[in-house]
Amino acid sequence: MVVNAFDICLCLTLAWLAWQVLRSHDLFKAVVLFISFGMLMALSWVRLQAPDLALAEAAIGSGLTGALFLSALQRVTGNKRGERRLDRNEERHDKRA
Amino acid sequence: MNTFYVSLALILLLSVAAGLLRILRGPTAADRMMAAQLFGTCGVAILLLLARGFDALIVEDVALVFALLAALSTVAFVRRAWTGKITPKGRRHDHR
Amino acid sequence: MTMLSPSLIYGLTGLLLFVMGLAGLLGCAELLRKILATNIMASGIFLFLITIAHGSGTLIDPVPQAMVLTGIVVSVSSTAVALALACHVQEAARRHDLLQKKRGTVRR
Amino acid sequence: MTKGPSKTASALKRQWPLALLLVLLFTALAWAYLAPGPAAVGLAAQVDASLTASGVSSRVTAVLLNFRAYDTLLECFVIFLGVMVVWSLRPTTVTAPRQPQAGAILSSLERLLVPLMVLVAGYLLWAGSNQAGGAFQAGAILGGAGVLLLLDSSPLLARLPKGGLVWGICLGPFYFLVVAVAAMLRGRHFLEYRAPEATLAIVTLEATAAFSIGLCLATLFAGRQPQGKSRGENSAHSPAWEEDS
Repeated sequence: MVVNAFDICLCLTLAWLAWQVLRSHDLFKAVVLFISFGMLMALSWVRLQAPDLALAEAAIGSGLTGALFLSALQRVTGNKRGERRLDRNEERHDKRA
Repeated sequence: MNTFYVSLALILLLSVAAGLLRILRGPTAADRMMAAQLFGTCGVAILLLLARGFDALIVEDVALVFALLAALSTVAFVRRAWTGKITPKGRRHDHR
Repeated sequence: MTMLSPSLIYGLTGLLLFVMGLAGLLGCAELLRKILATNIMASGIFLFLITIAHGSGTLIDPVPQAMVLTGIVVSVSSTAVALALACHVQEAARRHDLLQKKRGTVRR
Repeated sequence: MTKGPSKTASALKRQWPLALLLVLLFTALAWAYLAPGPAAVGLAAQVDASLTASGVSSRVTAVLLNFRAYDTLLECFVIFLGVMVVWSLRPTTVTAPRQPQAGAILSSLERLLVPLMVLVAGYLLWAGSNQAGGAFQAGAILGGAGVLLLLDSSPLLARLPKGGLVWGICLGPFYFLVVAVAAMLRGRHFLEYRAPEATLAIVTLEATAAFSIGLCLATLFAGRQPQGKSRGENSAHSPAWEEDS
């Protein structure tokens, strides 16, 4: 019963995270959400009794991929000085969407 | 299977899901990253509880790897994505 | 509350993640988000494969686990290559814009 | 969704035909998954039956490095190819602003974490032959250690010779080929090794593959070919990777 609730909770969070990654306006937010997504994937590998995968995903999904995406984000948006956007505006965009 | 540990893990998972809201609406980039780090810390706790709950001691190794590598994305954030400058008022103006 | 079997829950979630990733891949404009969507799609496929390996019986099939393990490592390296290419494309486009601006004919 | 014309559209927009198509696709996939049919027969029984001949007692490791070693061989070469692709990109002239020097917290974090990561990678490699763990996990952790060093622009990297890096990246895939051909020289098939000598082959393969995968992942993160000693402006202390990628 409890295990079932755990599974359902985990899966709902995973799907919701994936949806938010795709629809959030700010790319940085999408990347942070994707890092959390990788961490939750490691939990689901544990639940599916695949500890090998959980080890690999814990190393890759939470550490390496996050570093890769954050570094690429800096290269893509980092030196556009004029396009700095405050987060309040972005919040408004999200509400409207 | 130990129901007590698994239900504790479920409570932690729910608290992680509540922390998601901070990622979604956190006003600054640093807030979002710290919420993701909360995910990492809570994830270690959930893994340890699941290791006891299902009597799978190998999951403790997973928690070890998780704890070691979750810091990496924060370091990447600090070094690459967070070029905050100190404004004249002394507050660290947060922009990416 | 009725009990749902784990294979049902995780299998459907895997399929859902795959479809969502496909939507992002087809419907988003930015390169970085396309790469994120591809990663989500890959995670969905992995989840589905492992669920099939888990749900078939008491014995857990190690062959899909090994396949997915290779898949995870390959997907991180292909993500790195894709990100390098995307950054390269953006920087080249920006340099092209700068050149155009210097000549006085601003694009867009 | 009303944004200025100068900004490109960022997030997922509402596109009804695409959404409808994907909902149909999901329904079809879910129906195919849930429809009653003959139960899937896995390969678990076959793997268990020939586990003693494989030389290791972990089932996943046996599949990865003995029964389906072809996959792992090709996978090593895929990562190798990825590094070659990244290295062949011409560096653009637009460069990011230089990073400031790492502070005391970062360098002490690096000093604490990197040895621990190497230790855990070694442990996973050692434990991989009879429980979860193995070359990929150890390689990923080594790659994480390399990424941490790169992020902190550690002085350790300045002492890394470029030739050594290339050799280290080549070591894993080509040692795999050597083992495969050595099996042929002993009268077996390509990549066929059995119980007495298989353990040694698998352990050495795992160690070299983990080392190479770690180096490859760190190199992929660095994003481009390291500058050699000859091209830096002050060539005495030019690091293998300059910290402005």
